[in-house]
Amino acid sequence: MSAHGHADGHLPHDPEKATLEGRNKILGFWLFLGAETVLFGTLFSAYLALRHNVLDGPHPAELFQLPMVFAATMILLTSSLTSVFAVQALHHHKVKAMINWLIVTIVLGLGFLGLEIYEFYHYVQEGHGFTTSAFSSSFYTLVGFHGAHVAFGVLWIGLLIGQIFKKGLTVVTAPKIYVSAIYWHFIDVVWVFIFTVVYLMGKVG
Amino acid sequence: MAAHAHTVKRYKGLMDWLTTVDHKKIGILYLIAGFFFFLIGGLEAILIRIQLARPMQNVVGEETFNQLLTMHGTTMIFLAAMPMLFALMNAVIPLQIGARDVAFPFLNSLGFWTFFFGGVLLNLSWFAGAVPDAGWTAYATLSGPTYNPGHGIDYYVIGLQIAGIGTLLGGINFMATIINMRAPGLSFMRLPMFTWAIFITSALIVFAFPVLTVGLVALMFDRLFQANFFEPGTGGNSVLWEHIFWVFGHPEVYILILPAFGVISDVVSTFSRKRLFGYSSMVFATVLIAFLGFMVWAHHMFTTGLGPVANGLFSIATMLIAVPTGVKIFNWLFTLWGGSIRFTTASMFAIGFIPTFVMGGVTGVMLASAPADFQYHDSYFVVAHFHYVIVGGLIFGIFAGLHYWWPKMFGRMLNEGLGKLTFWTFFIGFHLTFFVQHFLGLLGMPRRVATYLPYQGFDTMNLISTIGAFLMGIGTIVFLINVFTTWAKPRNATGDAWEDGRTLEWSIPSPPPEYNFKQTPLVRGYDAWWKEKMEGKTEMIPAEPVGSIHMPSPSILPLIMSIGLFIAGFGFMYNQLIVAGIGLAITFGCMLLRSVFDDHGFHIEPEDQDKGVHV
Amino acid sequence: MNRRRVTKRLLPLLAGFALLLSACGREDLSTLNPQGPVAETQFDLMKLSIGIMALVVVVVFAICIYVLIRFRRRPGDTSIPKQVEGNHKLEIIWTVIPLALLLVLGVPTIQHVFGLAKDYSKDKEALQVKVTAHQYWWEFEYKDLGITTAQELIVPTGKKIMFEMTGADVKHSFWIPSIGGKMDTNPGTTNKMYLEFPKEGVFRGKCAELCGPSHAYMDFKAKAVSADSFERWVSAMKAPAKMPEDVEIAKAFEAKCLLCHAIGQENQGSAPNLTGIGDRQTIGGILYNSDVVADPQPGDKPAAQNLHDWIKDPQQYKPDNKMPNAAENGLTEEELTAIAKYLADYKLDYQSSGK
Amino acid sequence: MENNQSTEQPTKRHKVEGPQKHIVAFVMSLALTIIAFAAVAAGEINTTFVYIILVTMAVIQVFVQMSFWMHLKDKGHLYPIIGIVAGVFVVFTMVIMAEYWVWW
Repeated sequence: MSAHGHADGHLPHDPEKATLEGRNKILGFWLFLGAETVLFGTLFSAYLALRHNVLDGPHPAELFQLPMVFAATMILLTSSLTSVFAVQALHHHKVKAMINWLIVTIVLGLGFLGLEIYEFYHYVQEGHGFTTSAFSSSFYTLVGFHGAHVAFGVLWIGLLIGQIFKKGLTVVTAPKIYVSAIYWHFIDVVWVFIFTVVYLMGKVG
Repeated sequence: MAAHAHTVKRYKGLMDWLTTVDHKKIGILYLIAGFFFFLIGGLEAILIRIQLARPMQNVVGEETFNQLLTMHGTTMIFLAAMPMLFALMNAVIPLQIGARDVAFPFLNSLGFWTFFFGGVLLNLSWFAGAVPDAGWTAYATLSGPTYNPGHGIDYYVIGLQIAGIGTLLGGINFMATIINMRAPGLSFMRLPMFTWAIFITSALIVFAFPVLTVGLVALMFDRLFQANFFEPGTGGNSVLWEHIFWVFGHPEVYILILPAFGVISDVVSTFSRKRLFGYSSMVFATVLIAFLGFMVWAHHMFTTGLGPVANGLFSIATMLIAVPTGVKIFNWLFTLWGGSIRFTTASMFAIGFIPTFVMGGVTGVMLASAPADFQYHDSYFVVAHFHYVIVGGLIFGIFAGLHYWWPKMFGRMLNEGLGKLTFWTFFIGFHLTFFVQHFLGLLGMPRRVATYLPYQGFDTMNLISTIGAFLMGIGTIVFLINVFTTWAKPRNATGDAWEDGRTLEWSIPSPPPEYNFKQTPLVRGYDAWWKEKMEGKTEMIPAEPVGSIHMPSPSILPLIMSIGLFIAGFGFMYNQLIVAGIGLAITFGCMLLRSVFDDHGFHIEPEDQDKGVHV
Repeated sequence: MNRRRVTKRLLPLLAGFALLLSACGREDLSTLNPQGPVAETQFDLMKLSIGIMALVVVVVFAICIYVLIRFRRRPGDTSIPKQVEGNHKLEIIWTVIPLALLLVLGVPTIQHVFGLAKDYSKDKEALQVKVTAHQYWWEFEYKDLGITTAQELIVPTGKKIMFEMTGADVKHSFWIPSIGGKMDTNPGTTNKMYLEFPKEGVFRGKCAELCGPSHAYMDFKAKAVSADSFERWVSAMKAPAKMPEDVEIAKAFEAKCLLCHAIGQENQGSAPNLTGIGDRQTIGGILYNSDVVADPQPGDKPAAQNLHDWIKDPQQYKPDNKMPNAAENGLTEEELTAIAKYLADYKLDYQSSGK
Repeated sequence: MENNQSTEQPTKRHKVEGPQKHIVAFVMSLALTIIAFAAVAAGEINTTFVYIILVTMAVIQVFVQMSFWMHLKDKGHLYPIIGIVAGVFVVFTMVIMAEYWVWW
């Protein structure tokens, strides 16, 4: 059965898994997330290996500010909840609710990004630039990679909202929404390790 | 070619090849590009051997020599061996699992083009006059900005980064394909051994390549944006690069050799007319090798100074790999045992593989013993070892696979006489080149030396080695002659070209029609096609009625996306961030287009399905 | 020309010849001809592993050849052989036997991994040497003795020599094949390794890690001398440096050479220490001094000539090294010859029985 | 081209999916996060102990989010689970590498 076989008919229960294309997409995306796990893991291990080498720059314990990190964490955590609500709406074929939840997710994502940019700006002011030390290079690379993933997610989900407006919820668009939600959760999961390993452990010393 | 509901533009000639998403055509593209890079890498090897033929020669200078050895290694591994494996994967896997295409035809095409442009970018370094020269391992700090200020390593970093994207996509694609697209009845424990090998290989790619990606990003940041990952002066650590490289690099070795194992399994079993001996232990051994492959990287670093605990652990872990590998060797031998062995070029390469690979394997175990490795490491002994494994293993496997599946890919049988000449020149040349190198290493010759002083006992063996290299070159040329002369002749291959075919690809015409299977076959056991033949049937039992077949549309976007990355790569290298931005914009723009415009594909109706099929 | 003809005649005997060669190899270079306990331990392990592996190879080859002869398809044979799924007994055998063989190899491996990693850096009896690898030369600092030398490591026999190694620029690898295996010199970290030299003699050392264009030329020598000679060498090294007698030459030497190099032990430069360079086997690690080495080969030149050639154009012998050629350095031919002669004559008399 | 070997078949689990379990997961994640931050903010606890708390909280939270929000506890997720577990295994070896074998 091809993708468009379902397109104009009745929408099945799990529209994201109704076609082989959709199932392939979900499986392939999961495998990609397996690869992403290793990618972030390597960034983490580079950070772990280099984190003590601060040279003349500020020490992680004096640099990091927990309230800001806590705020960012709360924002991202909430956005993960709103994105799962969007998937739930998808399963109930409630297109409008889904779009609303997706928009909330994007807004929260933008809020997180704003905080992160402010945070980086602040750090640079304190003499913690990208080239300052091995610690700073590996810090910005790890956290920056995560930030870039958030930014990509925001753009991606935004694009999908546009597509839903134009094409409606179909067996072609549903897998995309589902996969983007999985991606968003994955970003949140990575953040759990970032705030734990980078910020909290950095604060402990 | 009637389109159903949607009209899809179909191209002819060159545009057909640039836009194709058909796995069979992509396989051919991989083969052409991979073999082209194989010739370049081979030429570099010949130049290396000419330089080393006699002591204190200056045929190429020391700097050029380092460039040659770096580009030889990088080209052979990333741009020749892996693409030729991808060629076989693409040509064979969907056919072996009874599928009409891979899970993601578009990504398949994208994977090819990113590999191709990454490879082209890397090789353009020769014209830019800034060639990577820190070895394919690019150890920091020799590859860092302080001691390698030119653009050479930038070509390495960015070329591999772009090519690596393609490889990762391929890995994901083939894993998803093998999981989701198998024909009805084809359970995992009925998969042909080659498919199993590719499944595991793809998994290795998925979990190993991201490590390289990060390593290259970090090295690129060090070089282009003054980061401090590997620079000891600013708190970085050069050993970290070694770890990252080998955490990727060792699985990479298995990414290369496991497909060859798969090819050998299929070829040996076909040409001895026997079921593969110990199939389930073969599967288990493959999985085990892959698993252990992630836990042995530091055996490349015994002399780095990790300390006795690490060296001991990695010694033992490495030795353990010999066990599943040994299981495979004996299973092949006992597949041949009691069989009816037919000597074709394919089977000769496969049978030549077994003793050759055993020799590479046993030197591997010798190297695993860390205290002894203090003597072998970075000497010609290691050079001999890994060429026995990679050339004697992988390249023999690829040649076996190419001769075996050539009729399926192109509908033409390669000439057996020329094929056997290829085998003997290549086989003898190979052993001549590399056998003596074991002794060179033991006598104290370090590897990667641009030349050597006389009176050290190295002269004769180096000369022998060079002569052998020329023989291998001749073997390769004979293969090319074989390909071109066969090309000029009409198609002559039947569906079951070797008559003893066992797996699904031999149940359909050679070359297969673009939809592969008119009706998806029903698989009733291991060696599905053999099983049906033994019951006197001449075709597979269909699992579905004849009907309209849905096909994905061709697309030019993968090519343009890869060109975008290529442009962005140059932009980053020469610090023209606007150019880099334009390149990335092209790539992301294409992604946007791909997302916004749905690909509905087209249908081939039953009445059109037999057009142009060679029976 | 003559050599080439000989080689051609030998071509049919290539394989045998190679095997023959493997039996010996240079005494001062080959890992197969160990001259110290560390290399001997490693050689024993190599012999053990080669033995086990030869067994495996013989078994596989035998089965392979038998199968190929016995089971080849006769023309016109269309019979279908029995389709065997496998054989659990056999499969267990070829899992267990390799495991047992690996155990035989694994136990001594672990034993020697720890044995060869022993740390003698706190041992008063051991001689502590700090090795710093540079592009493309070796610096040897005897920390407890306050001596630094270059390119030629002088050690006493009968003592454990504890090396502490690091790289000054890129990664190199310190290797004296006939005495013991190699250890990398990583920039930024320090490695440790001990070696022993029971016999007097000169042993060839090499850099084993690609380190740039002149990687192939980064040789050094390790010279083992008796304990008495070593003591004399130490005091000779510590004695006040001897400058050229001619004042003009001394001035030129000081202005044009000692900016980077050093003689004596008062200051250390960024380039090799030249104290007693006239005693060294080679100039630059690769130009053998026919008047110093025990077995001069055709083409070797006396030290004064080698020094002259080297100083005149070091880039010709070791491309990418940091030493400017004589013209760039402003050395006249006269100064060059005089400095070369002075250096060639700069010998430290420390060996009891002449050279 | 329907395929009966697929593991991603639509499942027949369709009870109406309510928001409760997601909110439960959210509250759990919230609690785990707050515990982690509090352990650090308290500042007077033994460092090793804090590390243990932090890692435990993170692992539990990831487990909660993956099984509820990323649906890994649902049927037909064998291969995604294998994929993530394999990735975690590689990461695990690399973290050991980074902690023990980079500096000495």
